[in-house]
Amino acid sequence: MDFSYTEEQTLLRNSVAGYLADKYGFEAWRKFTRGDDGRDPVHWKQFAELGLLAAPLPEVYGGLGGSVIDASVILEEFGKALVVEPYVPTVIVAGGLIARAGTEAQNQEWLNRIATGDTMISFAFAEQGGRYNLADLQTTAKKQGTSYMLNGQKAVAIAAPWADTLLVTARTAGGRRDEKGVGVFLVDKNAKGVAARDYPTVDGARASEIAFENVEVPAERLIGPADGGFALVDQAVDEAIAAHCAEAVGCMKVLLAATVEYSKTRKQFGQPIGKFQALQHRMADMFVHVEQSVSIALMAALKLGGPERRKSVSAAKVQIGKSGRFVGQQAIQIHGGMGMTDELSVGHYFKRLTMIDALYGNVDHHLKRYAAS
Amino acid sequence: MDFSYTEEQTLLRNSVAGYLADKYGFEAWRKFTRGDDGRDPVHWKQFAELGLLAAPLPEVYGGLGGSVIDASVILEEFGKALVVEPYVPTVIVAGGLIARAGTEAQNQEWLNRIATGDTMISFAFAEQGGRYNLADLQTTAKKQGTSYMLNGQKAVAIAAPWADTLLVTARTAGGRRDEKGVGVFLVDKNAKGVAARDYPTVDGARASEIAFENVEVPAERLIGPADGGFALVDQAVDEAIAAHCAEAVGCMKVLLAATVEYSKTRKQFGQPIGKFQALQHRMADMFVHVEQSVSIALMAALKLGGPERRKSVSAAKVQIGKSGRFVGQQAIQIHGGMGMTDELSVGHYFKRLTMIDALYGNVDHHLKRYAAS
Amino acid sequence: MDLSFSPEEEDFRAEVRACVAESKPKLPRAMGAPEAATRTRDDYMAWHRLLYKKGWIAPHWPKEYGGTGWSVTQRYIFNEECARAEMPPVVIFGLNMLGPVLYTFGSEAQKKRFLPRILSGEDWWCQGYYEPGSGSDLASLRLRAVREGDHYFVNGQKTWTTLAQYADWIFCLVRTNPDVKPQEGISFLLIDMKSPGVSVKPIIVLDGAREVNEVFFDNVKVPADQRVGEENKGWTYAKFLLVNERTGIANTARSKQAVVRLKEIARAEQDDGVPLIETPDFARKIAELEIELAALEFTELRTLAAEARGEMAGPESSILKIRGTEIQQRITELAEEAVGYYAFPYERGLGANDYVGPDYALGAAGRYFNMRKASIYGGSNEIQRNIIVKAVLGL
Amino acid sequence: MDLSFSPEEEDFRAEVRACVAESKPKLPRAMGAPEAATRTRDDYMAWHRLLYKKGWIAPHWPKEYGGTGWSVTQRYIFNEECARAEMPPVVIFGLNMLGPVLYTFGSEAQKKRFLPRILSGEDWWCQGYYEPGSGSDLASLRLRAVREGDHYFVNGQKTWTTLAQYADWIFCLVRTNPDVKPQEGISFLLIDMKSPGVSVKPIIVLDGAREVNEVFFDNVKVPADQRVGEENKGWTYAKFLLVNERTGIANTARSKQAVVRLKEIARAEQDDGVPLIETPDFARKIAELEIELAALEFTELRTLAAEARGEMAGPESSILKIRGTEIQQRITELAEEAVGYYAFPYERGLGANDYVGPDYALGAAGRYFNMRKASIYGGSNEIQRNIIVKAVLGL
Repeated sequence: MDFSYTEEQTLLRNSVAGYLADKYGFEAWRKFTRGDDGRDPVHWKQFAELGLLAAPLPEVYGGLGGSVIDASVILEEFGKALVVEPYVPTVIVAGGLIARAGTEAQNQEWLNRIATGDTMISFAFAEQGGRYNLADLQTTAKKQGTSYMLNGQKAVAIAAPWADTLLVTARTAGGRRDEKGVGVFLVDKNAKGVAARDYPTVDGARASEIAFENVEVPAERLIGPADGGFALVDQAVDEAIAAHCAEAVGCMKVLLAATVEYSKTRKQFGQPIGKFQALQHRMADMFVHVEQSVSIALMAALKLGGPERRKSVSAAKVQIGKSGRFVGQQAIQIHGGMGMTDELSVGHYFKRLTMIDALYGNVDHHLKRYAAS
Repeated sequence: MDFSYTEEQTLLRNSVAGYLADKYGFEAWRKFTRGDDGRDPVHWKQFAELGLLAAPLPEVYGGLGGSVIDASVILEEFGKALVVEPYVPTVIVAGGLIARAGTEAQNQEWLNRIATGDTMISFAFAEQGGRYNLADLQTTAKKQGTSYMLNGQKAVAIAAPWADTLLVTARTAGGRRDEKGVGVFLVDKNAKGVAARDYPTVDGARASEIAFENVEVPAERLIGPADGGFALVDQAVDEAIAAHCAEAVGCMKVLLAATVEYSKTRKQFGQPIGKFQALQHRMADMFVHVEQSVSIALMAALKLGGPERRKSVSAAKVQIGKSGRFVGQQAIQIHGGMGMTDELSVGHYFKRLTMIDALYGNVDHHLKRYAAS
Repeated sequence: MDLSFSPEEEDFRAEVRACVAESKPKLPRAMGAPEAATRTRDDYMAWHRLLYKKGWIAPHWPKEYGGTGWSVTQRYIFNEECARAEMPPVVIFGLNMLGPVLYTFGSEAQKKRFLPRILSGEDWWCQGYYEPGSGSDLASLRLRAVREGDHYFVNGQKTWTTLAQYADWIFCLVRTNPDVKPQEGISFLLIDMKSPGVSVKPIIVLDGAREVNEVFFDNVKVPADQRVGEENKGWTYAKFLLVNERTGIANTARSKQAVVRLKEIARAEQDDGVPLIETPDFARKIAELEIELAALEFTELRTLAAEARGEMAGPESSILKIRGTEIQQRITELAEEAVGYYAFPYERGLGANDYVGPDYALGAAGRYFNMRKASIYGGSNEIQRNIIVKAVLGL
Repeated sequence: MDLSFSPEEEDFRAEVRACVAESKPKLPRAMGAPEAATRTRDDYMAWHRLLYKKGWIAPHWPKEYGGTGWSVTQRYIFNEECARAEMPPVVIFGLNMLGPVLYTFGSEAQKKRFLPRILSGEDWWCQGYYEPGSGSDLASLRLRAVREGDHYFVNGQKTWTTLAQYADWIFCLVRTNPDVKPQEGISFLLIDMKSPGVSVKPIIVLDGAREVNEVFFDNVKVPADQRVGEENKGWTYAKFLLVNERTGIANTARSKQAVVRLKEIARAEQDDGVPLIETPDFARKIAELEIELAALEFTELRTLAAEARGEMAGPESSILKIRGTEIQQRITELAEEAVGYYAFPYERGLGANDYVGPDYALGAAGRYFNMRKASIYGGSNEIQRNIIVKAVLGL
């Protein structure tokens, strides 16, 4: 057993943190998330240059062959800076899925493109009415010759307005909620029949509702077996959850530090509010939540490759969902009116934590999955 | 709408409280609950003399025709004094059930005996494996001529060691959990074939495991229809729950007052612990719990006769179960080591509240029943 | 004790229900909760004007000042019916906050001048209590008012001023004596928002709404006869107003209706093909919420009954604030949770009346974010606990 | 980072498991949790003696004093295996509390005299820290020790002394100087319980157990060479002991096994014919508990890893106390809940080894009541929060 970060991981953390502190400050974030595009394209390129997009990908395809812990290190820092770029959909979900199930040609093409920042991929898996069941699909992909014909709608495809490519789950066979009969496709965002309705999200990113009407997808854009995509998606989503747990830890650490700091300067009744024991103990409880979240995020990452993957990922999602709500709500409460304003970063971390809870299944969903696995 | 106690109710409260303060103090309680008998027989007689046993019973049969609020008033005071006598099983459950469903002869005989304190009745309804389902009965009652033959076991019949009579639920027809086929019988505790194993309970009372082996019960001891007893029991238990909710309110009020008082005198770090804001706010939360419990106990009592009986009784049992745990646990925590001792009353109220939660269905049971009604 | 309504009270309920049903179509547009964040001044005032015409605008004012003279039970029924029909809330700053202060402590001239215009809705009032340095510690306020002849000259700032953008007038706590104990140097001034030197700057809150504002005073000249009561005695009137505010704050009637809405969402939303409301976890959460709310409703009724017996609202009413706001927050939190991925869209980015996903999801996340304020404003829930600690528990 | 165990570590686990399996039948009787409340001195010592013979009695002591020299991972494995087999806990007062103080601060003579007898179990130690007036505020202690020549004369009282009825010796914090700041006048004395003037009075706790005691000192004569370290510097040694105590207190291995037991109850108990463990509400509660416990286990592992890197246990370890005890309390609470009506019987009223109802229900309520102590003793959870507030958050 070993719980130490390698020297490389410490360097990686410092490099990401340094870049973000320098170029991705809150005021800059406020500005570009409100701009027309909702982001500053320079960052994605810089992430590529810093090797972040390549970090967890296999070396033979342009990656750096890093571990899941490397991804956690990156994501925790991304959480601290409220990074809106689709690192998880592109690198963790699509990258991981392609590396695991792609053909040699697919790996060559796509992993290199991901590693160099040459593509941005949105993961279009959710559907209205499907809630958190990854197999609850009404979008269909019908084999026609050497292509698949895609029809249906996808909900809340995060980062789709920025993406050139969509990673789409669709039903190739079976009934609405069957796990068998799920296929995974890389779809050109500009393909004929793809219609997107773009909008901002409450946590500062962008997303789209996407309609597919007789979209022709070449068979070489199918990743993995035509009707055996569910297990692939299930695993990729677990890896995404572990990554978002690290991100949430980053958010929580910022909130705790900001709240403690604020409580030292904000005065009421002639003394800093950090001197009031009721608030002190609440901040101690925030600290306990943060530390427990750090621990369980670590557990989920370390067990990703083992037989307890589903159980430990669900455990982490539950703990982080609860802790994120507690830490977020208390951070606002202790900040008082200031915590309610759009101007301070506190509320934005709170909103991001709320959205992380909603992403890939909330506390209740993962409690059930935990109990069942 | 009217939320005032009548003058009679105020007099009743004063009379009960006065008697208990005088004769039923904690030191006396400690002594007689540890004695061989576990109680002091004088109190039951005095309850009769004070008219408490007659209070909610119909006037024509020796009762005082009081309302459910009268019963709440009595039980709240009983809760404050940790009264162990089986008022609820005898007066509320058996008295209420007989008054509602008994024949003229049964009413004449039993209600008069209850009102005068001439009988003490234990309600033997629970069975091992049946948990909180009142219809989950393996005890059987088979009609044989003019009698019923009773066979089976009853679990945790509270106050049975003191009782002369048992109110027993048994299956007269149907399958194990059928609501139809439940009969209710008054069984002589000394009847042939009744075997009791007596023991103390953690909250200072006494109870028995009871076995019935071919016990012959005359048909005139059947209350209500032979296979239609479930609705009777269901209603009587709801009335018992409303009464125990009032009792729990009494327990909680004592705990809050004792904790506040203790926190004013107990010093740590040079000041009374009641000056520490973390404890202050916890006591404020205890106060909120107590007041919410008062409110919902009142609601349950006032709605007992109406169409929302089951829903509001379950609501009260849930709220009181949760609040009882919170108030009890915090009372001990704030008392520190002293709260853990058998010598102080605090722990005994905590234990009584815990047992009230277990009685007639705990929080989870009543949450489900609430959602289903 | 008795829970039933008299035939007269049932008649009254029918009358209110009819009035509400008749009025609702006359309102400019649907005024349900989802649209709250984008209401205009006219949206707010439409229902106010109808109530005013009917003579029902001030249920809690004494009859002599234009109140209805209703019993506590009638007011309870009125609130219930308005909430059930999701009528817009009536703006409380003039009616519930300032009004009682004026008819209790104001001069005859002030009563004559201001009360009728509060009732009619001609004057929109806002509340000038909080300042950047004084939140829960209200008495530390610093907005300075210096008397010169028949006028005060006011300099400084207020903040968290709700809907100041629509206001004609502001009632302000100002510091008239900085050299005494904080509570002893405060006065209560009425200031015309159109006075030279008054400026308003929006504060955008978490859901993107402009609900609160900063209000700046740059040498604003205020006639001395716009001071309520005595100079330096403003703290008394301020506290009177705060206790009054607390009693209405449980909001149980509104919360009951919000739970109805929440259950509609939970019936529509599917989890593995099962309505969310039928899944054990969500069913349990709704049941727990309803039970807390039922207890709170009876706590409120007990308070009202005490009021009907002529007892003043005491510090116990802090419970209503604490549990009332916790319940409101919980309702919005569960709605946010219920809509799943449709918590993500930020509707303001889509333009007015436009949204994606199922219509019931509209605004669910925003309301959850926005409602975090409830445990902060009106005396934070920590302050309410302090009140219980001191005034009830005697610690 | 790596979660896997090396082959050597796996071998070690096998060795521990074999030892445990071999030892268990030699213990005087079943020592599972239900019987804990009625354990005799011999019950406790039987396992101690076997471990002593094996050389495993002091995993955390340095080798030179008789410790095992195990790595942090080995200690983790050892704890896991003992907990899984429900071996009785080893009494910690001598081994975990006094031992490290003695080998860190004691004189050579003290080390020679006392350490071997702690290891062998010949001396049973108890802890003389708390007094009626000083619970969480430990430094306010008043047990007076006055030096006369080569002796101290000790007068006063200790309380909450766990298992003092079995003790041969007590280590005491005593006041040797009442005229300075409380922390500066404390000394650390070792007192023979057979000394004239020492008397022990039981305190019965909520579940009826005699677990703690009052210890009275009436002019007890104590040789000065039984003082550890310097006079009036006892607070330093006391704090060292407390921090040491805190790291073991998470008890995750024991709690994991207790959850296994809880699940057995929940599988046996039927709710409408369905095993309780399969009902959504109880399943959820167990899942939530297991998840909290998993997080705590990793928090503990992180702490151990820091220790292995040579870092001292810091104030963060207060988390282990807070969550560890909350989890222990929750386990007992759920067991109490699970057994339904069989929480009522008070087994002590039935005589030894006798009970009613299903055997898994035995002691469930008592353990819930008893475990309320866990958030009070060893520095209450409020004190642990104060430690975090000051030492970690810097407030």
